[in-house]
Amino acid sequence: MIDVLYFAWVRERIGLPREQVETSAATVADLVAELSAREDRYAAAFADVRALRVALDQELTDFDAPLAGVREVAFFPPMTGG
Amino acid sequence: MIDVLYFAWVRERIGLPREQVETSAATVADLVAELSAREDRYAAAFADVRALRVALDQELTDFDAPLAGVREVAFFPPMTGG
Amino acid sequence: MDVRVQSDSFDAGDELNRFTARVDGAGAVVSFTGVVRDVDGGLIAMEIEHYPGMTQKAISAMVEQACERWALADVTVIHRHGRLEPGAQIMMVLTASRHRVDAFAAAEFLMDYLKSRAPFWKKELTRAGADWVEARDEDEAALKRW
Amino acid sequence: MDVRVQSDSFDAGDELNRFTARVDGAGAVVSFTGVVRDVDGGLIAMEIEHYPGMTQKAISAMVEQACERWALADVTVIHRHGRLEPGAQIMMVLTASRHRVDAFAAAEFLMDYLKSRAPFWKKELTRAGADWVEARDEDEAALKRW
Repeated sequence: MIDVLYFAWVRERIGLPREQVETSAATVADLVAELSAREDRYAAAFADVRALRVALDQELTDFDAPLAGVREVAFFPPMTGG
Repeated sequence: MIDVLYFAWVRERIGLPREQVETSAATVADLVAELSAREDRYAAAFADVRALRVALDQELTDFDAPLAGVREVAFFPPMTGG
Repeated sequence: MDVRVQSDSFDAGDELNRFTARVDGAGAVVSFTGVVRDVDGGLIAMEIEHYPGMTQKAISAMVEQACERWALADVTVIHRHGRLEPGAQIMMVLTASRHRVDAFAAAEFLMDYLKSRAPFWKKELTRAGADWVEARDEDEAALKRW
Repeated sequence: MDVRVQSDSFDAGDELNRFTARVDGAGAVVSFTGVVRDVDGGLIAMEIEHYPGMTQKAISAMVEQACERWALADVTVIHRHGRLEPGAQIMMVLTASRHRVDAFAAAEFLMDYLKSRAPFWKKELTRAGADWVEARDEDEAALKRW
């Protein structure tokens, strides 16, 4: 089980801020493919992963990063702080 | 008659903050030569003009600037504001 | 180092004075304050979402990087989240150093990183609706200079 | 534009708050505060001499240059003269802009020019005596980047 978090318009498009996911995905990209296959709202949110960022256990990383040992995955658009 | 002002160590070396000078010097350099010829304290203050700055009527300029029409000449070391 | 992520407002002047008193003798203190601005007219409020578990850690890591690169006496970063109206202060960065060049460079570095690498997202609420602020290419490009 | 040359102390926090309130909506406010620092230990006081007729004019000309180069909503420069003890605030520059890059650039530009082109001279008083602070080559060199 892995915690999956969504922020900003990713959260709005998917319709929830976080969920627990049972997955054997090896990488972030594999997890994205699994989620996208679930329902249209996921497919819409992940349609263009170049417009997204991902953090594993609260550290920014890439979509080809492995998920082994990871407890928390977060998906969000590019940040707009400051 | 021209007002001549001295600041910082130039003022201390010459021993006064300002004086009126009767001069027909054509340029700042000519005025420096006239003053240096007066007394040792002037010669000491003006020994190395590369270590000095000059302003005519409160605008920074060079030692070869003409004095025609100028009312106030100021000599001082490089500034150390901020 | 002092990193605060909060919904409460803060008093930028008080922060500057307390910071300056604390780094007594540092010589150079630089502050940056970001204010909600109503660029096109009609902004009702800005809503800032963040990633609670990550925000403090991400900002602290940026501050540590800055402290490795420049000779800093101290750094404070304050960043608000939640609903902010036009004129409200969003965030503040304070840097102190013996040298003005270091204090300026560190403040600019931190601002560039906060813009594009701290997990905050801004949404603008206008009478026409609500829109997520899009990241600007020039903000991403600004990171390349460091 | 607000340029003040004074012997009185000022409250940097108050100045920052009043400036930010005045430029409401500018988005980015940068401040630089210079503090008397006792680098080697033993500094009793700093004495700052200036050229009264020229100082205000010279600083105003620098601020005008900055306003031509960058999109600034407002600028304030405060510079003290006279006797200042360690920890005292010597000067402050405040810039406001819609863009953080402009606010930072203008503040750094003004600091570089104030250091080497505004008619102030610092003298350090220590138990060992009094010495004029010498201009640093790197301060002169800093002007070349503008």
